[in-house]
Parts: sequence; C-alpha cells; structure tokens
Amino acid sequence: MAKITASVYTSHVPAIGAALDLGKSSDPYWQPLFKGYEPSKQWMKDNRPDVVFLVYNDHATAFSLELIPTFAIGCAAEFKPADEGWGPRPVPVVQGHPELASHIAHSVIQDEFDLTIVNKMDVDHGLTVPMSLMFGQPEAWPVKVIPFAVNVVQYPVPSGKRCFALGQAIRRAVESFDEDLNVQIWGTGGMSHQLQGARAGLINREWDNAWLDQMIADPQACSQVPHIDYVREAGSEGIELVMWLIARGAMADVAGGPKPTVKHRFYHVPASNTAVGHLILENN
Amino acid sequence: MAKITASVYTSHVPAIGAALDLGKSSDPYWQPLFKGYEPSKQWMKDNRPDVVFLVYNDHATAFSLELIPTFAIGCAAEFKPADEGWGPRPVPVVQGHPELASHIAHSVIQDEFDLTIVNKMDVDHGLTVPMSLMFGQPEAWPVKVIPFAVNVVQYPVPSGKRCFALGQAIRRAVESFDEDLNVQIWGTGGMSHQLQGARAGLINREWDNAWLDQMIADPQACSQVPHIDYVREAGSEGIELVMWLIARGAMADVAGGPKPTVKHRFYHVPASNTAVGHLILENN
Amino acid sequence: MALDKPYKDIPGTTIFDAEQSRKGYWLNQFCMSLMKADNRERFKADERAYLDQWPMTEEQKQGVLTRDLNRCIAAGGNIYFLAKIGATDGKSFQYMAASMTGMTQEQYAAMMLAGGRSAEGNRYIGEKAATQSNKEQA
Amino acid sequence: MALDKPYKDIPGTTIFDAEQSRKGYWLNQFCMSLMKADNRERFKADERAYLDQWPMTEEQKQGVLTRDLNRCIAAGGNIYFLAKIGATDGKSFQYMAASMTGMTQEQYAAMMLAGGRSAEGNRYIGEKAATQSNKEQA
Ligand SMILES: [Fe+3]
Ligand SMILES: [Fe+3]
Repeated sequence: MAKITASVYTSHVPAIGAALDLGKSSDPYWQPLFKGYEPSKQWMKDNRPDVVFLVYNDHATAFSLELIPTFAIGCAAEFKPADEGWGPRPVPVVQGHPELASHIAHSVIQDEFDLTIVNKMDVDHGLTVPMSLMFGQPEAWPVKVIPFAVNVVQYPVPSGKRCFALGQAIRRAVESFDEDLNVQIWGTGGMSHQLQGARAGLINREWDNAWLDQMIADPQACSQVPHIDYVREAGSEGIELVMWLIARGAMADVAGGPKPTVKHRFYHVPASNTAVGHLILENN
Repeated sequence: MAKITASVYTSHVPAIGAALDLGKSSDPYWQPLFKGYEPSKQWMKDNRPDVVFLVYNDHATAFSLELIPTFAIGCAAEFKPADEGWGPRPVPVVQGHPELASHIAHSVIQDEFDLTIVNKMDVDHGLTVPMSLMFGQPEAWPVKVIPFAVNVVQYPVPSGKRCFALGQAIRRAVESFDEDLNVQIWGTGGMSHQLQGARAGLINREWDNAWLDQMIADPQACSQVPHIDYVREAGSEGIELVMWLIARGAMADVAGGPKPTVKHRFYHVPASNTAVGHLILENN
Repeated sequence: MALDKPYKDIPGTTIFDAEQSRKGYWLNQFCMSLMKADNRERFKADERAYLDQWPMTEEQKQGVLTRDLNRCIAAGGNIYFLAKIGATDGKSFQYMAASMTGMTQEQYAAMMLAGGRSAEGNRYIGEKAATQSNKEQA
Repeated sequence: MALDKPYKDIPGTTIFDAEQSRKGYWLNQFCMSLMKADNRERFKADERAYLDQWPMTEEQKQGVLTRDLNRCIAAGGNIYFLAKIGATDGKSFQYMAASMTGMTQEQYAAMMLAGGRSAEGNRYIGEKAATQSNKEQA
C-alpha cells in the first residue's frame, strides 16, 4: 500500500533558483537563506520518498489566459523545465509517476473534485525551485514527481476550505494504491509577498508566523481563513499559501490519526520581494 | 436579475448535422426525426431566451489527450465551429456572453466546483447540432451561448450526483447576475448508444424512457443512478446522459420552487447509431 | 490498484479509463493529427511512413493499417479519436461501427432500423453471445 | 453584478479577477508571446510595429511602450504576464516591483532588507498613504 509519510512546505521564489543556478548561494545576501535548508537536505537524504506529490502554481507559463484549470494533475512520464523568458533552468527533467498520478486522478474525481488531467506540460520555478531547495543540484532528481498545479493567478482561486478537503481526498487516493510506495506531499508558494502596484514589497512576519502556528496545530481552523485575509495581511501573492493546505489536509491527524512531528521550521526575510517560509511535518 | 426560464434536452448526433447541412432532412430516413423537432422550433420562436447555457461534451476536438478538463466553461466572445475532419459545419459562429459566463465561473468556483476557464475554443457537433435542431438554419444564431464542456470521454467522468449539484450551483449563479436576462439551460448528448466494439449499436428504448420519466419526476433519485448502469443499460456512449442532470439541477423545483411543465417530449430510433431523446421543461 | 472497475464485465465494451488512455496515448494523438488537412494528405500518401513518425507500438500501427478498430481499441484507442481515421478515409460513422461488430454495413443498418441491438443478453459477459442483434434474437 | 468583491478596498492592489482578465486579455496574451525568443527579437526590433499586430487598446500599448506597469495593471495586465516584458528587457523582478512603488530600486531593495513594507497602515484604502515603507513609518 502506498503511504504519505511526510509533508514539506516551502516558498518557491524564482530568485532562489537564479541564485543557485548562477552559483551565488554563498553570497552574503543568500547565505542565511540556504543555511535554513541545510537540515532539510539532510532530512531528505535520510527520508527519501519514492514519489513527491508536488502542489504548486503555474505563473503564466504552461497556462496562458486561453485556458485556466482550477486544479490540474500531471499524469505524464516526464515534465520539462519551462523557458520562463531567460531559457529553461539548468535542472534535470522531472520524471513523473503516470500510474499513481492517474490512480489519484481517478479516485479524486470520483470523490467530487473536478480535476483537469494533463499529459503534456512544462513546469516552471513553482515546481523546480522547491526541488532544488530539497535536493540540491544533482544530475538527475532522485524521486519521481506528480505535479499538481493550482490556479492562484486569476480570481476566483480555490478557497482554503476546498484545498484542505482536496488534501484529504488525495490521502484516501494514495492509500488505495496497491503498490508499496513512500509518498511525500509538498505544498509550495507564499509566504507574504506582493509583486504588484504601489503596495509591492509588503511583508507581514507576524501574520505569517501566526498562520503557520495555526496551520500546524489546528489546520481545520486555518482552512477557514477567507481569501481577503490573505490578500490584506500577506499581500496579493500571499494567496499562494492556500496550496499549503492541500498538503496539510493529506496528513494523518486530519483523518483521526496521531499528530505529526515538526521536523524543521524556518522563516527568512527577504528573498528578493518575498518572505520565505519552510516547514517539514512527519506523520507518526 | 437573470433568470433560468426553461431547460431543453436533446441528443446531439453528428449525422443529424450532416443530414441538415446536406439538405437531406426530408429524406424518408430523416423526416420522422426532424418532424419531432417542429414543435420545438415553434416553441423557441415564442420563448426565445437572451442566452443559452449549453452543456455538451467535446468529442476529441478541442481537447486531445494532452489536457482533459472535467468541466470547462467558455468565457470568450465567440466560438468557431470546429473542423472535425470534414471541414467545419456551415453554421454561424457562436456568440458568447463573456460577462455572464465569467460571473457564473466566479460564483460556481466559489461554490466549490473546480471549473476550467476557457477563453479560446472551437465547438464541435455536440454544441452545434442542438443549435441547428432548435433554431434551424439561420444566417446568425439569434441567441448568445455559453458553452459548457463536460468530460465524458476519458474515465472517470463526473457522476450524475456531481452534475446535478453543479446544476443547482449554476442556477444560484445565474440568479445573482444583476442584468435582466432570460436564460435557458440545455443538456445534450445521449440517449442510449454504443459506438465501439462488438456491442456497437446497442439501443435500450425501455431504459431510456424509464430514465426520462424519473429525470422529469424525481431528478434527485435519477441523479443517484451509478455510472455502471448507464454503460450496461444504455451503451458505453449512453453515459453522455449525465449532462442532462446539470440542466435538470438548474430548474426551480430542485430549489423548492414549483414543478416544471413538460412542453414537449420526443423519442426516436435510430439516428445513425443512436437513440434520440428530446424534452422541453418550462419553469413555472 | 484497488480502484473498483465494475465495467470490466460488460461484453464487447472497452471503457476508456486512465489505464487505456496511457496505453493508447500516441495512437490517439496520431489520430488527432488527422484533423489537419495537411496531415491527412501526408498520411494518405504513405501510411507506414507517417505512422513511423509516432512512438506507437507495432500492434497499434498494424491496427491502423488494417483498419481493425477492435484491435486499435484493445491497444488503447478511443473511438472518438479513431473516428478521425474513418473521416480521412471518407467513411461514415455507421460504416466504422458496423466494422467492429462482424456484420456487414447493410446488416448493421438493418439492425439499427429495426430498433438497434437489444440490451437483453448483452449486459454481462457470458450471458449470451455479445454480437447478437435484435433480429437474431427475435 | 452582485458578486461580492471585498478586495476593492485594499490600497495599491488590483486583484486579477474575471473582469480584469477580460479587459486585459490581449495585453496579457501579447506578454505571453514574449516567451518565445523569436518574438522577443521581433518586439525589440520595432516595439510599436509588434504591438500593432495585437488587438490591444492604445492605452495598453502606451503602458507597454513607457514600461509603466501600474498603467498596464490598470488596463487589465497581470504581473506574471507583465513580467515577461521585464525579462525581455533583461530586468530583474525586483527592478519591476520597485518601478511600481515610486521608489528607486536602491530604496526598494533597502526596504526589503529591512523587513519589507509593513502591513500597518496598508490594509485599507485611506487608512494611511499606501506607498509608505517600514523605514518611513519607523
Ligand atoms: Fe509563486
Ligand atoms: Fe456525443
């Protein structure tokens, strides 16, 4: 039986990818940030899963305004790093897990989530930056990945409540897959940031950390936070945080199991325009 | 306030479009079928809406296997008839209603339906054949249309229950639109047919009519019919009937209003490989 | 996989689920390419050469070359995609449907005019021969 | 339309909802075209001529030509799409962000290093000047 063993949460700031790719990770500006991920890379070596179910959002890369899926699940055998305007990031091609991905799609659609199935898609920094942060710079990624893209660009975006319920459905789907697989689920994006208008640069350290506290301790309550609070308190792009609730909803305690253990927690300001948050929760 | 005044249900067999386009509608083979739609065309003249919310499915035309949305709502200003392999049907370009479409998308996504928003899409016979049946062969379609494409090609397709609930959400969305608009909702596809394998040609007149009786009188119960019953009893492509439940769910009685009036009901076998069903329900 | 697939016991019927879709991905995408007039010309000019540009299995290619739609479906094809081959050949949908049933097009058309294939005896595998028509049962 | 849009009262912020998306459709699709190297070259060679190939409003074209991202956003642009213009110009995201705030890039970078723009006074329109930084408030 496949099993979700842990969830990982992290911002996916494009400038972090650029810093890594250009060899700037020990610059004074970036050094404190990458230091915060050192324990995570070690933890990942000790707890490497077979498959990562990676929740992220596309940033007008694979999806233009022609077609905007609320939830899209990648069922292909591989996904290429996208050219976001400066050429593709020099990172390995992402290997998918078509069997598990279509199993989850089948199960979750029957569970009344109206997914879009995608068999051809390039993946942008939303997916590749978390991979780099957790695995460093290998020749090939050491895990298979199921990309799961959430619309947080055009309103209305899915609510925290919907995302949290989806996470629960994903957990049921994974656990009904016959093959023995160690699966992690990652939620990415956030934390507070605003990239547009006169309010660009907004950072709300207090709100971010209070939100994190609640997401860890009482995710059900956290899932009730309305959209407007994210925008007002964490900036217009802070809304990406709803994606973390998908990963959180897939943890065992939400289905009546034991509370997860916090293996690592890290918060840093700034990475370019953004507050960076990071968390590792292990199921018990 | 916009208001759903009636729902129309009809098969959308491609051969019907071809018969019309090639001027064969008075051939002995086709004459009984088109006769069944004469009262509908008159009713439509007397009850012309401003907008038709047209539920149909794409038949590997706009959507290949690269990307399969469960529910896709067309928000564009126009939609061209697709080339399905013989050149596009000689019918007018479909005019959309972007304002109402995006209003419905906004409302229904907030109501926890995970729609895909589409701003560029050609429409195939699933949409244009019902238009021809109800409006004949005008120079321009006399109504605006919001195309709503449902995946019934790759499993799992949405359940009758999910479709019925979606119809209810669409009704709430329409009624919260400020402009005074007369809106009809159409469900298309079906009735019994199977286009594949040794069982091709399956028709189940008794089951079709019993299903119709129940859909009219007790749609809630009808929405509980499991997929397997459609496939076993009405053929593998009979599954298209779940789309009728979206239209039925949007009728006033489902939300506690008065029962609708059956203005017309018609059933005919065969149109090429398919049983043709047709129904008009008016809200009271 | 522990997903319930209750549709496996229906005779003469292949449900196009994720498993079939994965198996038939390139076959179906090849069919999709036939929606462009240019590609139809190139396919007609040299079918084998056109097929060899796609990462399809030999079984899938043979299914297409022999126009054996049942074989194509077994190899992951979906009828709405396969129909593009028929359109390229200038064949009607009814011709294609008949070709899968072991009946001539005339027999098939007659069966449809007489009310179609009955569901009686065609609901479960083994219940009765799956290819029988109304007529034959009457 | 009776949809609740509670996000209209946040200063210096335009939520990219269906209304903005409709308004900015061609502006954003123009930006999307800049993801191809060929198109970037053509745009750089003659910006006006390239823009004139798109059914954009004159206001949208002026917003692009003057690199006024706030003007582009008011005309329906979304920042993730508009970012492709900056990428074409070889500018960083932080440069683009700063350009919308009325600060120099140095001032903006210093604000970010000092912890970013505070939410205090920036939650509601009229509460306080929306463009104030932490520093200015301190
Ligand atoms: Fe992001
Ligand atoms: Fe159909």
